[in-house]
Amino acid sequence: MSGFDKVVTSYEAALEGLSDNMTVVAGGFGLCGIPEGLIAQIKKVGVTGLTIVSNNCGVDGFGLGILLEDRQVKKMISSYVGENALFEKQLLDGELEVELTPQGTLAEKLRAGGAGIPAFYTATGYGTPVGEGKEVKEFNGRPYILEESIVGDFAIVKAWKADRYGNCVYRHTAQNFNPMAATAGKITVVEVEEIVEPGELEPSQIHTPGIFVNRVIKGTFEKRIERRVTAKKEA
Amino acid sequence: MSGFDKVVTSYEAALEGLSDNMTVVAGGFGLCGIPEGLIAQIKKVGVTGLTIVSNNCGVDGFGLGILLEDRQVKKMISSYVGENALFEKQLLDGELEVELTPQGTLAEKLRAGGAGIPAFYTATGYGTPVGEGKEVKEFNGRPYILEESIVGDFAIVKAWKADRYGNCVYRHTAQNFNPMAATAGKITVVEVEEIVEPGELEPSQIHTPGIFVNRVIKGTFEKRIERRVTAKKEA
Amino acid sequence: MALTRDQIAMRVAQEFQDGSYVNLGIGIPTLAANYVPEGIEVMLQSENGLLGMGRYPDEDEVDADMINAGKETVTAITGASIFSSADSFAMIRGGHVDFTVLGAFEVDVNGNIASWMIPGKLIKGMGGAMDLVAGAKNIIVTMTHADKHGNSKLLGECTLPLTGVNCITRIITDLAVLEVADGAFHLTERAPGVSVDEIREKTAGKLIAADDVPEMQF
Amino acid sequence: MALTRDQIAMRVAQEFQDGSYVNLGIGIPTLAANYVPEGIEVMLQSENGLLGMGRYPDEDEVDADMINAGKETVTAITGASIFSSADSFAMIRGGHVDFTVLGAFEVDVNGNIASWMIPGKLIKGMGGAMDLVAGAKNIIVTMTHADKHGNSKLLGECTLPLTGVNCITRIITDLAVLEVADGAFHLTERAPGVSVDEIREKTAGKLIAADDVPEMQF
Repeated sequence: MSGFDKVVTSYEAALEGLSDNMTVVAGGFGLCGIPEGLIAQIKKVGVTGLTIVSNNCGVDGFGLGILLEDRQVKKMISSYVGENALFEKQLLDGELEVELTPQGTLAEKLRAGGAGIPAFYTATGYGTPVGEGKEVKEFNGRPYILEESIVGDFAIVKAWKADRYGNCVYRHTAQNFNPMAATAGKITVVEVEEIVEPGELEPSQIHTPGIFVNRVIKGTFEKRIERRVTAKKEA
Repeated sequence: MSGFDKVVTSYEAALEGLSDNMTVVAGGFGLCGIPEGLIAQIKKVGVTGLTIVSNNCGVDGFGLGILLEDRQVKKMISSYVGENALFEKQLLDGELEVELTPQGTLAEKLRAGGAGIPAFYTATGYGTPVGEGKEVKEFNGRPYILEESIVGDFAIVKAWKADRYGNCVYRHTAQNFNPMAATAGKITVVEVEEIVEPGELEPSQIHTPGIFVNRVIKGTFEKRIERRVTAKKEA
Repeated sequence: MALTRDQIAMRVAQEFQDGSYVNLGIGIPTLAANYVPEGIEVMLQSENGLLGMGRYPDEDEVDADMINAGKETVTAITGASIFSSADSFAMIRGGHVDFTVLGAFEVDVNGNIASWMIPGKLIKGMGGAMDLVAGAKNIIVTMTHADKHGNSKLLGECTLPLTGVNCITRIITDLAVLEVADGAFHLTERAPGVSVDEIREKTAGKLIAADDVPEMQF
Repeated sequence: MALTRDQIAMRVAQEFQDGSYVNLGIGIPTLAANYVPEGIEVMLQSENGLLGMGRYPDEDEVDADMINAGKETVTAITGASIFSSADSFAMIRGGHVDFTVLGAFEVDVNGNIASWMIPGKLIKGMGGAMDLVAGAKNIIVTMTHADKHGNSKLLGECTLPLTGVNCITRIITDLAVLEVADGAFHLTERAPGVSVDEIREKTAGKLIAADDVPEMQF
């Protein structure tokens, strides 16, 4: 089924069409399950004015953090931005805008964006700075705030395995935000550890059906660990 | 982990606490993936005044259809009620109330109910009888209607395999509404074909994590087929 | 001459582009799967939770746990995926399905469609139809141009309870292919041997037609 | 005498009931996993998508794809499940997690909590904390009763940006266990050797205490 072959063989092809001032949704939690090669390619092509939607912004020198080095990022939509000195500096210097969003609300905004739900109510953030300026409505006597969904021009996703139809599975907790990100891009690009033949993935065990995916590229991953803690150190 | 052993060995125990006028969310699509033994038990205990939330209401004499025989159902919330003569009769006689709900909206209402989202906007049903009396709001110039979520007093679910912690997997298209139903019950009861040991199900391949499940019972299933169509008949 | 059901399905299948995800309603739409043109590949989505629906099963392949949205036993192609109803309608509502093809009782010049209920006569429910017309990128309505009493199904305004508003852009009937835009039906193709006059006569809503509307090509 | 961090964690762990699903924040809350009482089983939920979090890995078990919400390498217990962030917060927001234990900068008599931001000094983001306080069935705040300058963290009204409103019902500090209800802190237990007067002195918000508040039992 040639019409459904999503595999591309160069990072140029993987991110073709990405341009300045676009919104990019990125999967990953900290440095776990991030599309390393796609991030590197964004740095390489040098697009600027990006809005990045990602739970975190990597660390200094790795992950999405490298996009800060050349000031490619105009705005971050994230739940947690700690552990990144350059980030903090650009934020304090007013060079970087940040929309802090609760982690569950962020995950749901992406799921909703992919699912054609333009907005939903949540109790999360009511009465806090997150709720300021947002519509409030009571259900069963409890107040909730209205949160709008997010769709990116591009979504960049890291999966474990994919077939050429774009069906993906994720490995362990490297799943995190990746399945929602995959649904929430006008163009969704998945970087994978392994490309398998259609049929190798059990149909009812596929995390992301290929319909959400536009391009698949095989990457190589450093998989840097942010906090290596072992039983020995603990004991 | 005895505190997490959800397995019960009798249908009485599986549905303990079910009483008149409760709301019961049921998984299944037509006769596919329905908790046959739990439905039979509801008929046996004879509770009445039930509100049943299910995409369909079975057929005459099988599936949820058997609960109509003794008029146990006050109201159905469903997307499709065809193929059931007794249903049609009770509806026309005014004995049964029906809230017809688009299939995707129904699935989302249950997912939202389980996920603590009290309401969401959807374009589905805008300008139709489904949208009447519902709040309308525009996003990006398109009108959407506000739909509220559903949580049942009980959810009855059919899974393929579960372990005693309540982790479930579904088989083929018998998945359908079951994963959402499993999240949307104050008490969720899962009837399964097979009970396996914890660890037998691959953690990242579990469809319904045990946290959503209160009771697990091993059932036996007739698995009646509603429309048996084979390649021969077609050719 | 008016098209047969299979001919309507053949014409529908010409709409599909290579690599399209397609959801087919019950009836004529389902037949379209049999006529996908050479060199074009489509993947069928069944809204009960199957992407990559295959043929009907052989006798020994029949499995009660493997059905389509019409509740028929079915198979999955190699490379299919199976998921929950919530995920299925995330695809549909989220605009990820390229084509949805469905039948209708009535369509009107504003792109409204009525397909799920005839008050006092028929209440089977809307199933997934309301989500499909709200969410799919391209919607194709297939139906006979007129009902068996000769009443037009292409109206100035739908009379039956609606399935969706302002959502239908293309209609393929036994007589014609029409686009819906700017409050009118625009005739783009006629069935072989069917005159513009006959189509005009059987179209109750405003019809715009050039003098030289081409015939469908099969 | 004021409790150590581990003693606070021990007291927290006494709250857990058998069969509880528990989400533990970073710091003292995480320590509570080490002190779950005999005969009580809890299952740990980590909001990055892991139910059934286990111990830290041995050197040869370290896997970059297996981390907890604190981004530490971790293992999963037998019978664990792993899922997306959306599904994880469906559990949390939907009220399926029985206990969440988290730290705070301030708590007030109306059950408000501030834990994520100190304007001009610290903006790391709220992570999952706002969802956790909005969704968990039982929330336990653990913190020192006063900051290192001796200023009370139990206030009449929080001064820092809030994490959640009217959501905190139980606080376990190095000095006391308190319930929050009806616009006051209700002292239910004191740390061994700590007087009601000392607790009263270090509690800025309204404190209600009987004369015979019992000591914590370990």
